[in-house]
Amino acid sequence: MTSADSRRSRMLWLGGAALAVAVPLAVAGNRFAAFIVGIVFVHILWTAGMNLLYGYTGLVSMMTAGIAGIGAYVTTNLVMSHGWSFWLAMPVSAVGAAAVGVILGLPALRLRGFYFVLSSLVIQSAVTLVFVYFPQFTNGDTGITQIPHPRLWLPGEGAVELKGAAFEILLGLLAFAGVGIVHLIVRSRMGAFIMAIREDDLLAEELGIDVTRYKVLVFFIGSLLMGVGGAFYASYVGFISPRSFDVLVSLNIWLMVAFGGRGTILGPIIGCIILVPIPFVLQDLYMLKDIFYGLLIIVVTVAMPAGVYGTFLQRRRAREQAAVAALETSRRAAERIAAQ
Amino acid sequence: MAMDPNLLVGISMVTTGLVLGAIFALTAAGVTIVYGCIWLPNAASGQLFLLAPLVLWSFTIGFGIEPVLAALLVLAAGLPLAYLVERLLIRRFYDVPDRNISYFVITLGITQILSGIFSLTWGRWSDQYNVPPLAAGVTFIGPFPLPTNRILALGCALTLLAALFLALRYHRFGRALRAVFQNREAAALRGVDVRRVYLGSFLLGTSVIFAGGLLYSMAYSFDLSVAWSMGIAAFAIMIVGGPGSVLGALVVGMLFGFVQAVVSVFASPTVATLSYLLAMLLILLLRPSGLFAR
Amino acid sequence: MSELLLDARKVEKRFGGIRALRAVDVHQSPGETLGMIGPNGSGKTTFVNVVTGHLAIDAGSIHFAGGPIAGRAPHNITRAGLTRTYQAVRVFGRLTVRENLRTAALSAGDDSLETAEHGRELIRWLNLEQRLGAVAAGLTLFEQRRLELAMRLLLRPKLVMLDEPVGGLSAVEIGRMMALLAELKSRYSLFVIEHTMRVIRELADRVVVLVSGEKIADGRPDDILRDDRVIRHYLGGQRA
Amino acid sequence: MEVRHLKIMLAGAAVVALAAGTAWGEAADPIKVGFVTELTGPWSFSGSSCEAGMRLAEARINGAGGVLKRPLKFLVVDNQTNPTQAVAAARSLDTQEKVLLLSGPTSSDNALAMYGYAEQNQLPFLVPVAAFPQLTKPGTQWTFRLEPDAVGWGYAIAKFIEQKKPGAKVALMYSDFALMRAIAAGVKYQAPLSKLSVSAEIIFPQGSSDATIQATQVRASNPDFIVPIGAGGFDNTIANQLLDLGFKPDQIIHPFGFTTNIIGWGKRSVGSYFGTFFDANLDTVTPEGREFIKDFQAKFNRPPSYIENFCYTTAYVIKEAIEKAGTADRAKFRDALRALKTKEGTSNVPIEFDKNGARKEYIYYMQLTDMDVAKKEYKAKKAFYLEWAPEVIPVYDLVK
Repeated sequence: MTSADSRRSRMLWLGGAALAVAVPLAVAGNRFAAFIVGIVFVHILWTAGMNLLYGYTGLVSMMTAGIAGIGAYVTTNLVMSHGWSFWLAMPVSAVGAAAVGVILGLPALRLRGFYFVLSSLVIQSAVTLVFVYFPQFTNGDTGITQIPHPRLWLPGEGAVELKGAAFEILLGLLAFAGVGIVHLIVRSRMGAFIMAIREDDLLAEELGIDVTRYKVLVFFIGSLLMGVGGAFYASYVGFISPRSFDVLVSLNIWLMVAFGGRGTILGPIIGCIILVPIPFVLQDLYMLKDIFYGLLIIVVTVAMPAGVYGTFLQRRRAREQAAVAALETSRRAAERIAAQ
Repeated sequence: MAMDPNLLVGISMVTTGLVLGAIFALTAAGVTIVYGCIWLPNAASGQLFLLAPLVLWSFTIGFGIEPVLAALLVLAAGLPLAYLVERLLIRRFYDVPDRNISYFVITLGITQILSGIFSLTWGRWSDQYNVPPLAAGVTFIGPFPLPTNRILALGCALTLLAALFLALRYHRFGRALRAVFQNREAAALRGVDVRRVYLGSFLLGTSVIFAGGLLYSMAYSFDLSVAWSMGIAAFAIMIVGGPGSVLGALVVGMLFGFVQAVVSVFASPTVATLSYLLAMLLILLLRPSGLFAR
Repeated sequence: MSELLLDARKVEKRFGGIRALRAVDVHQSPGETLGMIGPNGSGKTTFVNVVTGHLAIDAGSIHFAGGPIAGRAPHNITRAGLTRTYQAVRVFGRLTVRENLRTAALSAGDDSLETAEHGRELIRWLNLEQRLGAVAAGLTLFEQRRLELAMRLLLRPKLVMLDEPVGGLSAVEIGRMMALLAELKSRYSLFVIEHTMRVIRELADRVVVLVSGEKIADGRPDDILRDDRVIRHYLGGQRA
Repeated sequence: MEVRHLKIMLAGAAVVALAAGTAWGEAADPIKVGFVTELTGPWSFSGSSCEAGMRLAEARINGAGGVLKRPLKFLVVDNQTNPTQAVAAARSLDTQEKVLLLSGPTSSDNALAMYGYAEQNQLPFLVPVAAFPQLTKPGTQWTFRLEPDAVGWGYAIAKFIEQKKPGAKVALMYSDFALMRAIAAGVKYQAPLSKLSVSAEIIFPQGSSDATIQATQVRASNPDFIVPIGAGGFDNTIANQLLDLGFKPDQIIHPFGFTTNIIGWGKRSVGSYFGTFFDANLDTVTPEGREFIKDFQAKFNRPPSYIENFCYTTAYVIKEAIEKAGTADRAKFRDALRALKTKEGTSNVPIEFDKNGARKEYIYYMQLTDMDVAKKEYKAKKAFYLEWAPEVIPVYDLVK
């Protein structure tokens, strides 16, 4: 990484952090816009995890929403039924979700391609059923309502409820941290290895990479991000039901990554920024959301496998290579002339 | 009411298992034919399964068409629809190596579109899906009264299953289909027009799923939630029976039907659903090629 | 015989009813270049797959650099210093040449391709520096074979098993590849599967002949190529 | 490369802000009521019926000059029978449209989801048709409900059976929804007190479509009365499969019946009983009620039932409360609702709320006497009427 590079990326990160704070403040006056921003932030966190799994390691997991749901339900139960502090319950349940994610991810170690996708879909369906049919923890289809906001202890005021722009800023910083973690992983040794696994796990193994270990690691980190996102989603929205974490949600998270550009840092963020607000903004056309998302899934798969940002990058790389080639030929021409 | 309750429950269990099993088997056969041949895992099977009876309901209740005629119309209408899908979405992936993932995701997209359309349109009448019976009244099996319409549905389902099985064994197209099942290249070398077989199998599979849906609506009341549960069940049956194995689909489908019935007597229908998923997961992990691997 | 690099004894591999490897004994000393020949389906690649842990061994023992490796995971065997190439060249097609090489370098424990021990000279020697930015799938077969080789060498292996290293190359390219391998021979122990007798004759210090899973001969190339059984079973008419 | 990305992110942020901006309209002249109901999804039959009833009242009210000389405007939003979507809709109506109050849901699940939002954000919430008790649990501040709670219905069913046949055996069959669980809880609590015994209880998971086995099991338990509650079309299946098994229509007591599902049971169900809170066949219907029935019949060629009536009445309750409050202020409106004492314009049943927003409760049990499926018409006669105080039995402890 050259110094110019590092300066640029430092700028990007500062800018990102600034946005995480600035955007909530900018829309703070309009609670509805602020809420959309908050939800976008939660999705950015979720897609960061999905991107690590699907974008960088090539694991098309369809159970991400289920994992997030586990984080949400466990936190909510610990807080509401056992009087835990959110700040204790959230990490505990996130680690729990991550552990479950690893266990539910084990099929990925045996199953390749479609069979893993299917198994993850089956697991998602089973998790949803569990949410519906164990009302003592989830209150069944009715869902859990009046989930309290976390409380912060401030010098002077004591414990104050976290709400308004402060909450959105916190979510923004979380999303920022989540993306940052994924970025650091991708830049690291592990990043190179998981991308190798994505491209050809047999060859990766032949090159001495412990495929099993890294897949497990990826499931743990990815699920951790999901779990944290779920926990904050629950207390931010104040209501959860099995529908909040069903297979369609998993599918939408996948779509946001694929649509934005899998395996790129910015792609999923763009995906969230474009796709998440749609159902809220088009409140009256809400019922069209499923149809729209469905069409988008097909379009992306058929016409735009690299996603918006991925395609953009490809185009640019093509341009650059063309430029290099042109330079090369002109140089050769010059040499030929010189030779004569 | 001086009749042995256990006997009653027993008979009801068997009949329920039969009807449900036959419909499961039929639908799963439709799914597995397409997967075995084109390598297309149809996640939208449940929605297609539901589409047929919804249209049938509109035809009969809405336009007052004769049920039998309406059912045939639905089946007929399904073909061009399937052809269109094959033409627009399926065909372009025929030579892609990992196409079953792309197919899976695409059909998930179709699922989302269809469920969106359903809740928008038919959703409004979701308490009124009663397709007029072909045959009213009940027939007594020993002491046990069974709606004649349901017996009729069972008959149709078994006939269709038999026909399907024989067609795949002996008919020219069926043999071509099985040849492609076994080995695409070899079949091509032996002069089988692979792409025509692909198209054919997709049309056949879709129609079979439609038929399953129609028979289901003859036998039971239904609502929009049937789609997901049936889609999952069809996959479970396909995986457990062995992807591409019609025999597997038939046997396991029947099995699941009875499991459903037995479990709902001794435990609850909920447990039954979970048991499918568990069975599918175990098979995926222990023997991805399924019990009846070809 | 004391300090053997590779010592495989009575190696058995069955596929259903077929015995793909029948009690095969193969040993190789450090610095030695061993050739393995045999008709198609004689079990050459199967042997490599078993040795490198890609296939489970059914019976027999395999020691590498003094330690048992039979039954160990492929990545551990690679870490032990035993690496192999594939009959059908295998690289990360959608990644650039640099990314391919970097992956290998990092896996070897280096911090980057640049700091990798003799990484630069490897690239220069295999003359890939012009192509570092290119996507691997876009390379010519010869370039891909060189890339494949470079990735293995970055792992600083004790033994490189080459599965038909000149397969599909043009006469000219074969000549170049031979030159490279000849140079490699002086620095690494090689295990070469080949059909092209020229390669075996020029590279191998010793040759093992497999026929339908059975070792029928083991010795110096010239002797082997004169051995009647070998000629009968394998070389047939084509006497090189 | 990354610098360009800053711009992209900024652009994205702009999109969000802009989009939200466009969706953001400032409060207009009419008094706005957020009406979040089930227009699509499994519960849409009751949601769309409810909207139909409400629209008739809205038209009448605004035709007669509105409220405080301002039009009363119902902003109807579909919740897709999906609690998550119901909350999202409530939020946008609250923060975007600045509505005076929320109303509309006809499914307990959705109502409970909105209940949380309303109580947390101090937004008045008048539930027209949702019977889950917890909607008016002790400590409720902002939520009021027109429909009697479902545990109470169960209590009434037991009372009805006790009066029909002392010491009778009752069987319960119901789909696993909050509403159904509540009714069953009420029956099971009151049964022993009314000297009744529950001979069988069968719970169907949502989306069930066949009850052959379960109906047979119930038959085997040989009850005097069956209380079947299926969701949607499944209700018809249960009813018919019970009849197939040789139960007499008058052994079947449907806890509730509204036009579409009564017709769904079919002519063979004539003789069965059903509970309701308003029925076109009642002789207590007022002239206004008759007009409502006539208008509704003309518009939807079927008679309205209690769902439509509750939603029609909801509009008038809102009107009266606003007039009492004298202003469209949320807190004042809430207090006015609390103090309200009035009657249903259509049937003269009294309306008043207790401290938790629960209504003085009542129910009719009607017996089907005739049906014309083609014409979507049925005749029924009153078999039983009961009024009771919301907490005659510990409703809030029976279901959580």
